[in-house]
Amino acid sequence: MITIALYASIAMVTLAALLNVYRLIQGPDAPDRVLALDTLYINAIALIILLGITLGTRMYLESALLIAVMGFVSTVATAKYLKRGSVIE
Amino acid sequence: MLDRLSFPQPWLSLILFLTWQFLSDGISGGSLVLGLVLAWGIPQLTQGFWPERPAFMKSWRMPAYLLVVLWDIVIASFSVAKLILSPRKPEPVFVCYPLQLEHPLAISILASTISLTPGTVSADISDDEKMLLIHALDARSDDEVIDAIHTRYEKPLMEMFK
Amino acid sequence: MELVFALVIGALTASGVYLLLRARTFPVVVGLTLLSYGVNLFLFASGRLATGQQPILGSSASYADPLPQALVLTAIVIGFAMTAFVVVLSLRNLADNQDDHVDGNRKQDEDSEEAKQ
Amino acid sequence: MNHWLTAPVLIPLLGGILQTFMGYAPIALRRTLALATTVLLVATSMVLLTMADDGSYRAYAFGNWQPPFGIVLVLDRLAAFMLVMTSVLALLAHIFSLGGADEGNRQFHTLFLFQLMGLNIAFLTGDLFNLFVAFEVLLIASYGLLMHGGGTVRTVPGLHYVVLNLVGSSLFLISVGMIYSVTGTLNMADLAVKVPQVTGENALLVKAGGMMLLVVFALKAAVLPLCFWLPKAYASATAPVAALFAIMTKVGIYAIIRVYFLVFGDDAGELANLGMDWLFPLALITLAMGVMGALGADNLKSLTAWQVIISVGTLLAPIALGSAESLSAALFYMLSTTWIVAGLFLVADLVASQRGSAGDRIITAPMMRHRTFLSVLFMIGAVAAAGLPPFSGFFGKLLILMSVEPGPQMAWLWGTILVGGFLTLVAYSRAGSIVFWRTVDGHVETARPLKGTTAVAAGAMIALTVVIVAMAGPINRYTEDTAAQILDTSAYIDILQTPMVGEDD
Amino acid sequence: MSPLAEYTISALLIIGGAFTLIGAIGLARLPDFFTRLHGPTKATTLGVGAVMLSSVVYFSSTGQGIGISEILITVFLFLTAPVSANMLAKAAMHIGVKTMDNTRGKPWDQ
Amino acid sequence: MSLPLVVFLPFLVAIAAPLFAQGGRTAIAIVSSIPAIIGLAALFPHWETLAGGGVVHNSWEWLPALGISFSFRLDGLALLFALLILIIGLLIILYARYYLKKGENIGKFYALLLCFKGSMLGIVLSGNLLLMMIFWELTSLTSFLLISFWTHKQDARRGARMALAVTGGGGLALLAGILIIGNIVGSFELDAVLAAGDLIKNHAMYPVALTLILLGAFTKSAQFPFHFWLPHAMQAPTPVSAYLHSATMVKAGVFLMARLYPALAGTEQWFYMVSFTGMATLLVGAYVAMFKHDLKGLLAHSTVSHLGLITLLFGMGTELAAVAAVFHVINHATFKASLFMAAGIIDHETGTRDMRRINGLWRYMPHTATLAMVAASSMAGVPLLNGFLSKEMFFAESLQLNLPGIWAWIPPIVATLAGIFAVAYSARFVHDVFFNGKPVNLPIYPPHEPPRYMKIPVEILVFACVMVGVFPAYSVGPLLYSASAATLGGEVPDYHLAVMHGFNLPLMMSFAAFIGGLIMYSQRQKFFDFHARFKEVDEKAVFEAVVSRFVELANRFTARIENGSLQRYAVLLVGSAIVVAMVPLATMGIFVGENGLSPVDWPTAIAAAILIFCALASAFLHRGRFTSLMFLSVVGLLVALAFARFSAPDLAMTQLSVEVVTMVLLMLALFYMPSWTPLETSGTHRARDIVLALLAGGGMTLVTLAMLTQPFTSISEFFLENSKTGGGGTNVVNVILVDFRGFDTLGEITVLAIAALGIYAMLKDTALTPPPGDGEGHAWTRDAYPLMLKQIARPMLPLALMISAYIFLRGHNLPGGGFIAGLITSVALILQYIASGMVWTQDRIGIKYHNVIGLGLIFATIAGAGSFVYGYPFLTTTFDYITWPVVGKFEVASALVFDLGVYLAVIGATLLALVSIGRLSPHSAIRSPRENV
Ligand code: NA
Ligand code: NA
Repeated sequence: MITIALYASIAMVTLAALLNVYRLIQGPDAPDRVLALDTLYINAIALIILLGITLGTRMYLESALLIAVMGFVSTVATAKYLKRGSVIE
Repeated sequence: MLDRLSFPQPWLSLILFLTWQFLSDGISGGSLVLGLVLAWGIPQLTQGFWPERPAFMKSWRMPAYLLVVLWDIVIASFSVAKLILSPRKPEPVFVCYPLQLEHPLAISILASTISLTPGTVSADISDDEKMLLIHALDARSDDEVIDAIHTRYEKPLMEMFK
Repeated sequence: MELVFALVIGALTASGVYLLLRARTFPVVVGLTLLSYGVNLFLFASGRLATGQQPILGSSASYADPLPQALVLTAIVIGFAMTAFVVVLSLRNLADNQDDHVDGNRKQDEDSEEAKQ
Repeated sequence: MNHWLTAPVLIPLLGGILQTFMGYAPIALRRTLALATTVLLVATSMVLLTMADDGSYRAYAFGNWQPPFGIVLVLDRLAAFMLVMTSVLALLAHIFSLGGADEGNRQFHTLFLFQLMGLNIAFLTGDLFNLFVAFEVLLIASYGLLMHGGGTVRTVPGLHYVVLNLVGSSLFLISVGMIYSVTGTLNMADLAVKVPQVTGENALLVKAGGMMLLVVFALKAAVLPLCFWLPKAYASATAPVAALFAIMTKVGIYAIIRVYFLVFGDDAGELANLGMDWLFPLALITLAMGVMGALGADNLKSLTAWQVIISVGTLLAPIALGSAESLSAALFYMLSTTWIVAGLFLVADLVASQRGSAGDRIITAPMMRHRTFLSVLFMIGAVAAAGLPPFSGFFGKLLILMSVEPGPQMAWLWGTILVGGFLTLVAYSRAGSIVFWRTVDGHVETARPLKGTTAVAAGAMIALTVVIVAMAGPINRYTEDTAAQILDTSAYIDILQTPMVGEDD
Repeated sequence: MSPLAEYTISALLIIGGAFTLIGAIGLARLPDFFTRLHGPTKATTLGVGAVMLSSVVYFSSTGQGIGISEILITVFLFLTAPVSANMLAKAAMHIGVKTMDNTRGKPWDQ
Repeated sequence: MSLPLVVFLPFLVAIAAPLFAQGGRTAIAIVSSIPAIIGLAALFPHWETLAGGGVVHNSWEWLPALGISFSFRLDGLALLFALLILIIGLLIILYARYYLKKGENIGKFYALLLCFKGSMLGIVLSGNLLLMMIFWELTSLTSFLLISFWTHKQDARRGARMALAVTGGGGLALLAGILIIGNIVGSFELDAVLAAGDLIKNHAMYPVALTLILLGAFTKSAQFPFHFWLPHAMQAPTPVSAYLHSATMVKAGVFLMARLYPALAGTEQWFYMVSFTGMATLLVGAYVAMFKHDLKGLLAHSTVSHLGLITLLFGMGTELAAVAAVFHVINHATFKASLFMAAGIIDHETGTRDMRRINGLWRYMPHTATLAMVAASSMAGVPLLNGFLSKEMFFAESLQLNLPGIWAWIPPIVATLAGIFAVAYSARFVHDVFFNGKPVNLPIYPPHEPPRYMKIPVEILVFACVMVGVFPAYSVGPLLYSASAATLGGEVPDYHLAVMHGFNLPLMMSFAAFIGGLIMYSQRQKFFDFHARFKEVDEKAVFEAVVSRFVELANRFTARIENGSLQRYAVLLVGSAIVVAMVPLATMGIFVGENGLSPVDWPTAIAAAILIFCALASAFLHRGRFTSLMFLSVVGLLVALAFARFSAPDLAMTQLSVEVVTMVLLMLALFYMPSWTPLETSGTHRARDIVLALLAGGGMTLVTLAMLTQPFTSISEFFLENSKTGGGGTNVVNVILVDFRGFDTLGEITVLAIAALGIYAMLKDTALTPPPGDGEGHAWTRDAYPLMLKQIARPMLPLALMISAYIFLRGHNLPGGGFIAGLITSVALILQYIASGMVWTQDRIGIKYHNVIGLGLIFATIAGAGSFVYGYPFLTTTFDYITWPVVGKFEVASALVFDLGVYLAVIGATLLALVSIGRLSPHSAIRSPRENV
């Protein structure tokens, strides 16, 4: 049962990623793209966790943690770039 | 000297210590010792980044607050999900929320809470930190939003940050 | 799966090369980054593809080739250093020439002259 | 295990680290320590040369891991030769820099020393991927050094240099990947064992990888059509940096000798003598291109920069032929041309400093100061570079000419080198007579004083060509032995049997 | 593994996947930036939370340790999502993205 | 060792001579005479050996690999030339003492003259062809410097460069010829070469070798059509003209022909090439000499003509002709040197060399006039003077050539014709200078006799002309014999040195030449008018124009190819890589190896599709830079996921962290840059780039496919087996990084450190003006440090440090390690910079990143060097398990110290780089109005 749920979950997250990419392409404004990217980061966390469950290993949890940290910093930096220009000033 | 050896941020130290125990593979002598070292060392290292001394917090109220928020998040998620999936067009509104909280950390916590809960996102905080701009996804009136936030979140927070 | 992986590397290389050949520093830097992604994946693939065989002893029955992984790690870090340098060099170029053309203050490159004809 | 082998790496590393810490120390202290480091390097490279001259291979296994598993440094005659060539050049360039070129920013000595570290690793390493790392170390340091000094002239050539080398690094990694994906190893000795056994489709993969690697080395060596980044970059670098860069193209050439003779040598089965048939004509065209550039150069530094390309062509042609004689000749010529070109860069800078606004451009200008001294240095350098007697360039070229077997290749090589030499002579005599002799009335405005350190360093650099002639016998004996050692790949392979410390042997 | 654990894990997986997907649908479908902002901030965050939780349960029940780092990730996400949203909203207001016609109130000048 | 002494002494004295320049012209002249005097003394004892047909050798090894030895060899021919060089050299030194004016750079002059003398002696005394070659080119170089002695004169510089180009270039041909000879003979030793005449002449390469060697000889000896450099070399001071360009250097080519006569002469090719060249030179030189108004120009062309005569004699190939040639070398040297010196005196005393102005000097300087007239007569071939004797031999030999039919007439007619011209120009020299009315507008008037001692060299030479002319057998006989013997390789034909050989055909030819010459001179105006119809060619201008044209062409060619376009260079680089890789790959085709393809799983495929799409999108939408960057971000994220998907957790983490730092970096840069890339590449070039990109991408796809489906074994088994037991860690990748291949890692952090330092240095004095707003014209917000961000970022720092510590400590056994930990810490600190600004953050960090970098490198190095203490190689790690109370059992590994170095270096380098860029921002110094800390 877990296997089926797992595949369903993976399928849904993958589909979500596709939708995010759609928004990334569509825009229309830069914040939309950043939002899409930010959401993609979160999807990636989910995917990594699901991968870990699929493989039965916890080796990838730290990768997920890192995506969370890095995705946040990346989004913040990008947002700051959009409104302020200089990210570090 | 005593200051240099103390725990400048006891709460932070506690959180770090507990986090370390979580991160380590089970609690052991090694993890306790190392956790203690880190719980002491990291606040020492980052002390400069916390300019103000810790505000007096009635922190025992925190868990209750968090539970409320957690519950609201779940509910919020369902309501947003419903809205997303329904063909109805949302009726969004920008709400200017007058803040009564003063402590910046408290304001930030409130703003975060608002973002995580039903149909609202904190979009901006005014320069004088007296006003919060909230974007509500689907709300009938401003006052409804303001009242809900004030009673459910701001009041408990004001209690905590006295 | 191998074909999918190969196509990914091909796409990264092609995009990287195309951008590398642009006339402005910024796309060139982006191109170099894409190229290095492709190259890193390629070097990684030289140890073959493995699923769930992370080279952490005791975590699985067999292990992926750890050596290319170590090499790629080195390559990533070096690539980062190089990218940082070239980004800054682009800034310096911009500062010195008031233009971000890769050949300095050239309002038009060799190609555009031909384009006009 | 002989710890001496690590000295050429660790000395500049520690020197560089020291400089990093001393960013704000007084300049005199920084200079003293930096110079001490280069002096120490010369001394150790001499020690290594005497060691290597017994003809054996010394392997140093980092971390005490048996090759091919760990990284090894390998000292042989070729490596020691490159080390000495580099350290002597570096010392003089370094002394020259103390005349003021090291001012401007505080990173000069750090970068200079790290550059030497990268070079020395490249010469000593016995591991293909570590060679990549060494390249990156020396490249990143060279990027920094290239950009050293004020003004805006260096930016665009620097950018070109960096971008092309980044692409080169990518190609290097692809090559390493291709070769590893078939052979499963990175150690050069092990590759020399494994590559000959590769057949069929796998051989094609290795061949493609090997050829791309050749492109990488050719880019570093500045072989046509990959040489155009060089002239402007070198001509715009500050003098001691340009002088040090004289060695940079030689790293590419060294790598070709090391990898292609060891791994893709005569015994490499389906992959024997990979790429050498491409290299020979390209080398000659490179030479011709260099001559063209030299003829058309409009300042002394450009002229010298094109001379670098001429030397590359002159060097690679005999290397591509691959006989013991031609290798030996190429090594002899390499020593000569590297030092001479470095000397010419320094002289060009001194000339520029004595001609006011005319700089080192080949134009009429008021008579420079210290004309006799500088013209003598230039003359010696030019004669040596053009390959006329009595200086070392002549002997190098002579050795190369004599090393070819009769046949069409001989005709091409002789024709190109001799005609090229003639046109180079025309270029130098034209440049020299205009710069030194064709003067107009007036006096040099804004001439900087000729500093003792720079004059001595440039003089010594140029004088090395005389030293080479005086010691031509022993040097040639050494290069002959080196060539023989390079061609005897079986001895190199034996380093795989090096006993580890603590092992019963 | 106990059936309860299996059910829990499966349910959490499905819920997680579904919310993630719904958040993405919102991002794709909603009419303006500010409405789209709500999708990821809530639905997706919860979705990932559920997936995390399923991982915790899974690894706890297979005896590979208590798997607390997932909790850390979730906490982290809940801590940062509002900030990201805030920053993006500010950026959007700065750029002056179009709001849907029936929006009441006005974004602030930046 | 007397021969090397003779050769090298001049060089040694040349170094010392300038020191005596302070002592005045006499002092330096005396010092400069020493080598010649000692040289003569050193050669004298060998005379007996040589007279007996012997040869003197002095040699030692130098460069055996090259076949070069310091081999010196003295025989009759060498002695003859050595004597000419030494004796005339001595006279020149004396003459130059008076010729050079005060204030001229006499030190340089004498030094160069001595260098030249040494080089010239080196040529004639070398016993090894390569050694001779060295001296040969040295004479070209010293001649170059002597011709351009007056560097301020443009004509001098140009003449010098032309001479260098012609003679130096010819030298290169000669070198090639000598190398071929050496190849044929197997030695460059002269003895061996001379003994191998038949071998050489029968060798297939003989024609090539001969051509090349003659090219060297002809250029040096100013043979037609290479003769043009010599008259322009007359820009040199007259002592130089007399010495180099009449008596010695130009004879080097002739000497070479004599020297190699046994080895090369006697073939048809030799005959035709040498004799016809000589004949042409003889005529051209003689004809032009007639019309030169410049005194030295006349002498120079006459020299060309006489060199042609000598060449023609060698070309004839008969033994007697060779003897005549050797004889004429002596005679020409004596009379021509004295004529040059006389011309120098006239120039010196009148201030001009223009014969149209110089007239009637007999009245002013009768002594000099007498000397010049005797020497000129010798040049014309007047009996009782030495020139007559060798010219008679020449006429005689011209009649002896066995040419078929009418061709047999050619040589004697040419010889007579040349004789006529010689008489005519000699007559002109005498009449036009010393008689022919009064001087016209002389710069120095009235002229005087020169200083007494200046005439002594002329007197000695003229005396020699007379002595040889009257008593040939006694004066020059033995020397000539010995030299001829040496030239011919021992066999000397019967010849008689007598003043008269009776009335024979050669005498008639002389007579005809004499009468013809005088008639010609008397009718000179007609010839001048005739000659004036032709435009005079200034070879120097032509040479200059050719060189300039060449330079210009080279310049344009180079500029076209090396056009400073990075796009072109990159196309060349990428194209080269594609071409060389395609050649082997083309034969491989689409190749799937033994392992075949594994099944596709759809989530991975979709992720891959997204990756591919985003990569292509970032390329094709690259003009919108920010959008391109977003797509790049997705690519980076998905590459990290790919690493995770295919069993590389460490790589996934590294890639993620690096990607984010790179993004921040790119946005820092993009701030200053235009946000939009203009379209400026033409369609064809874009098409070219797309084709290249597709080829590169397609090639990589094929290679990857082939690679992934082939089975292989690698050395990695060793790492897996020894990681735990030998390296003390279960994360094999980490153990490779800090242990098995720790040296790579050391290099890698060094790269990082250098990059950061380089960036710091590069930006130190860079000033950039940031745009006032974004690309769409929105002014930047005032709010630099938003409250929420600030409040949340601060607690994240300790949290991130904790995570770093966690990732760092577990790295040896689980995914993680120093790099990743370092990057996490860096990113956490970068977040502080973003949230709270440079000033605020820097205040609180309070460490210099330089020192962090240095510390990191030191830690890594010390961790590596620790093993020295135990005698183990650098970077040998050690680990142990320790048990402490409470803590329990834990592992201590030296690799951890190394990893700590990595950690610090990464932090220091990353932050130094980013902060250096951040510092460019104008806001970084000013606190934002909304900032309230
Ligand atoms: Na986020
Ligand atoms: Na006259």
